[in-house]
Amino acid sequence: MITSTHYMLLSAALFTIGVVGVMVRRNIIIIFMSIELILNAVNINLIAFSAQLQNLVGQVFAVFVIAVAAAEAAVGLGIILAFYRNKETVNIDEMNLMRW
Amino acid sequence: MGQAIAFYTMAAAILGFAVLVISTRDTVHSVLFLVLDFLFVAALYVLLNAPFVAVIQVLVYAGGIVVLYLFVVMLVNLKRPPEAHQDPHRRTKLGFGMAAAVLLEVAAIATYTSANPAPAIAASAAMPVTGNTEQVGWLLYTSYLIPFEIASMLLLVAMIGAIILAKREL
Amino acid sequence: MIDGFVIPLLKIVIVLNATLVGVTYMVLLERKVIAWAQSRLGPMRVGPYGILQPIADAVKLMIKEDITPVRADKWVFTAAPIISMVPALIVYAVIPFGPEVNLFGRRVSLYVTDVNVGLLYVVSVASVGVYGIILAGYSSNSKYPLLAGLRASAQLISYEVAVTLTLVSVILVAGTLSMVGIVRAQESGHVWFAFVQPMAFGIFFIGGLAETNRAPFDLPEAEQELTGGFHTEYSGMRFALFFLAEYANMIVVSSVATTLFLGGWLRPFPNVAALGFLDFVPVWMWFLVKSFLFLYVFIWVRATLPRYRYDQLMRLGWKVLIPLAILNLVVTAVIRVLLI
Amino acid sequence: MEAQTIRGAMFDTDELVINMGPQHPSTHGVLRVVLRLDGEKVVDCDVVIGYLHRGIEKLSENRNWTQIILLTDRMDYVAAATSNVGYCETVEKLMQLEVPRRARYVRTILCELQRIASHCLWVGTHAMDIGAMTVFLYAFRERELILDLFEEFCGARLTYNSMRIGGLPLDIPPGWDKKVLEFCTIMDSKVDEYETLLTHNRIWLERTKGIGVISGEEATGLGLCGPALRGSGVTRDVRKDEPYAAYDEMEFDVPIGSDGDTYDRYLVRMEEFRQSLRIIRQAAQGIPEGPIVGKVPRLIKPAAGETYHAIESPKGELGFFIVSDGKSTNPYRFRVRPPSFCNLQGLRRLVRGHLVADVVALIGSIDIVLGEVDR
Repeated sequence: MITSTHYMLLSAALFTIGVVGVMVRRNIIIIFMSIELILNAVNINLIAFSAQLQNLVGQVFAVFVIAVAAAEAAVGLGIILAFYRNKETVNIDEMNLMRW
Repeated sequence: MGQAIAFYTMAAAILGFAVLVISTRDTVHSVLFLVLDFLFVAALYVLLNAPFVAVIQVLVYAGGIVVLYLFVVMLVNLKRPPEAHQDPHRRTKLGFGMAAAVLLEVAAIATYTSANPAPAIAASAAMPVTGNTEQVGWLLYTSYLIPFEIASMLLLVAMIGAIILAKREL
Repeated sequence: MIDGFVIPLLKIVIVLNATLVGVTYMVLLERKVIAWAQSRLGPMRVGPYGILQPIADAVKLMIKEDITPVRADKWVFTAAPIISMVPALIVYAVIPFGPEVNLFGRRVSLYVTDVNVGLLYVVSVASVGVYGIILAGYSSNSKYPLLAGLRASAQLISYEVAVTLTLVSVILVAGTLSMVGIVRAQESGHVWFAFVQPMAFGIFFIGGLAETNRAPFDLPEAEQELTGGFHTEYSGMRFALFFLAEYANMIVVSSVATTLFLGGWLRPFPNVAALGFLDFVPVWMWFLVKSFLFLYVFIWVRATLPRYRYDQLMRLGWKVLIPLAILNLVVTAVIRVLLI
Repeated sequence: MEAQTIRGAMFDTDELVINMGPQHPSTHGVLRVVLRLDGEKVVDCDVVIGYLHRGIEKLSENRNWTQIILLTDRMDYVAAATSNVGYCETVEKLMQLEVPRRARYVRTILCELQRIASHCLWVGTHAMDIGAMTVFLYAFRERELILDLFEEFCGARLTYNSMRIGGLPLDIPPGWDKKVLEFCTIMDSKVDEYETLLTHNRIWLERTKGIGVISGEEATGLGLCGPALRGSGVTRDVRKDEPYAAYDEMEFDVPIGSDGDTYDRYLVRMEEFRQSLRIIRQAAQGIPEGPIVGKVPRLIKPAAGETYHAIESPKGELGFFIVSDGKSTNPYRFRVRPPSFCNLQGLRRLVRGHLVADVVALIGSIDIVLGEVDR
């Protein structure tokens, strides 16, 4: 029998993978993708609870999360591209200047 | 039974692809695994009676956001071969330490809930309100109108910001 | 057991096979129609009037050497044609070829499934199709495919916006996202939506041409500029998959247009009783005939018009079609609110 | 060509260098254009030629005067008879030979038929490059009729070897002039057909108007000739300015453009179709009786001297410069001024600042034949 606990465990595991990705990798694009994984973990949680509580608010919030993720990706990738054009690197450890 | 099989398959796929996303060396492959991961998450939403969110997941995430990622990766990979982006991992200990902490917490939840099992998620037939597009839309435009408008403002700002960042001269 | 498992499976098999056969014959149709437009005969050698040509083509493509460039990204290079083929095929799951009919003493619906987010499903699956083109362009490790891949993705994403906006205005009129529901709405409204939403119909048609990379918007594969575009480096069966995907997409676009704007399986003038004799034609025939008309126009356009330039195409999409689609949407919404 | 970095206001981007050709579907043979792109915009280009070089000029210095006619066939192979006429007239000028009037009339007809055939090929490929595929087959259908006429006249369909020094190799077959007139009637409506498909087509206008604009002075300075020059509004046509064959007896107009863009060059050539038909009608109706070869010595051996003579080939001014030492039976020096080569010089100037898609439109608009460029 699949309960909401299963979904929570799945969500937690996905979240963990995302966190590991953020901490371990140096490529900023991979870090961004890890953040997307984290957001997805949150969404799984929201939808699972929505299903369990018979309440659609969870789904509404999942839609908001997706909208925020879209905004984040647009601006974030714009910054990465701008940075890359000037510094020729995507290594996050080399991104240590506030301006150039 | 069928639901359990579906859940475990999808969960395995989601986690497996997620691991591949953060561990693959070639960034383009990473992006591809991310798409697959999102598609399986969408399938999971269908399982949870949320077809609207599932379709939005595919449309916005797989069809929109990840295409953006792919664009950026392609532009970045063009100048230098992918090998040039490989470098030693950083903060490995910290990362895995945090992961261990989260897993510990998860284990605590698991032991707690195994003692007090949560009610099973009802099958679709038992749900009075399914993940119905109309109902989600109704909620969005009534109770959550202000958050909805804020979200649209956020998207507008993001759009303008992205254009300013990417355009050569204004 | 039979209703729950065997019949859906049977339907899937039939739809997939019919699609693939339809796609191969679509190629023949295109060659024939263009040949007639150009005062030629087209394929005539294989079978009477060349009707076995698709089989010969398929055999040729299958036994051809499958080349992978040395510096190509092998996995992605192999996956790209599959990625572009699969979305084109799975869209057929929600396309209604007809209503429920009695077949061998059983109620059978002439569609694989009817989900209540049908139209959104079509849009979202179509949006995944762009990956095939981008990845093909990227993984070939060659400049022409790369340029074409970038062009193609920009083109598809831009025109998707316009097309989706027109779909929203149709949804407003129909009041449902289900494909079957949209046809039913046209039946109860006694009018095809092409007459209710003529502007949406026009924009959908132009956007459909652009989304399927057809002339005059065939820039991603413009032979004269980019030497074949994103599939320059492909050969054999992998090239054939791209080819099939393009034609399958054409059939998808015409099927969706038929469903949304031309009343799907309904006969012409469904409310005029005097034309009742037309009901002798089976419902799915009407669907096929309407889709065929669409496809014919697609081919006709290709034989007639020159190609747009990249910047002109983008200008048309962003500065003409999208504002028009938004205008159409707003007007539709206002009228709908006022009327109800 | 090296890629350079473009300095922008906020970001720098790298240029992309791509090779167009020598194996590219729309470089009309073996032209290679190295493009330096900023995004899709052409920053600069290098035209690389020589892939079809056969040394016709040097080869001619080791052939006797009659054998060279055969080599001129291989230069502009879509208008071989024009090259034949150009060469023969140059030698005639060198030898001061009188060509009978009948031969001159037939030469005029052949030259103009070749102009139509060449323009048919041009309108077909030009439209094909811009994506209108049907015009190509329509134009080739009519070109076929011209090839049939040539086949009847000299037995060949592509490399005619259709001239002799001092006149024609054979008289025209009986009834040939009637067939030419019939062809003119057919062609009249066909030119209108091409124009229906293209001239007022909005996509065609968008693709050709304002593309590759070049002023009259600049075009003259670059040495452009033929329709490419007349499109910029310069009235220069060898047929009018220095009449040869029977053009001095013909009545025709020289169409010129006003803006000097691709569309004007297109309009000029379309009008040339009509003017050519007009000339062919006059010539075919008025072919005089008489001999077809003038008084040509058995052994062709011009006296020592040099001469330059130009004719208006479909592509522009086709000139031959020949030096004879008066002793041997072959030219001492043989040099061709090929219109395609001179027009190709303008390509670099034309494509700068335009997009990749315009490059193919511009290559089509200057109408080159690589056989003539490389010789």
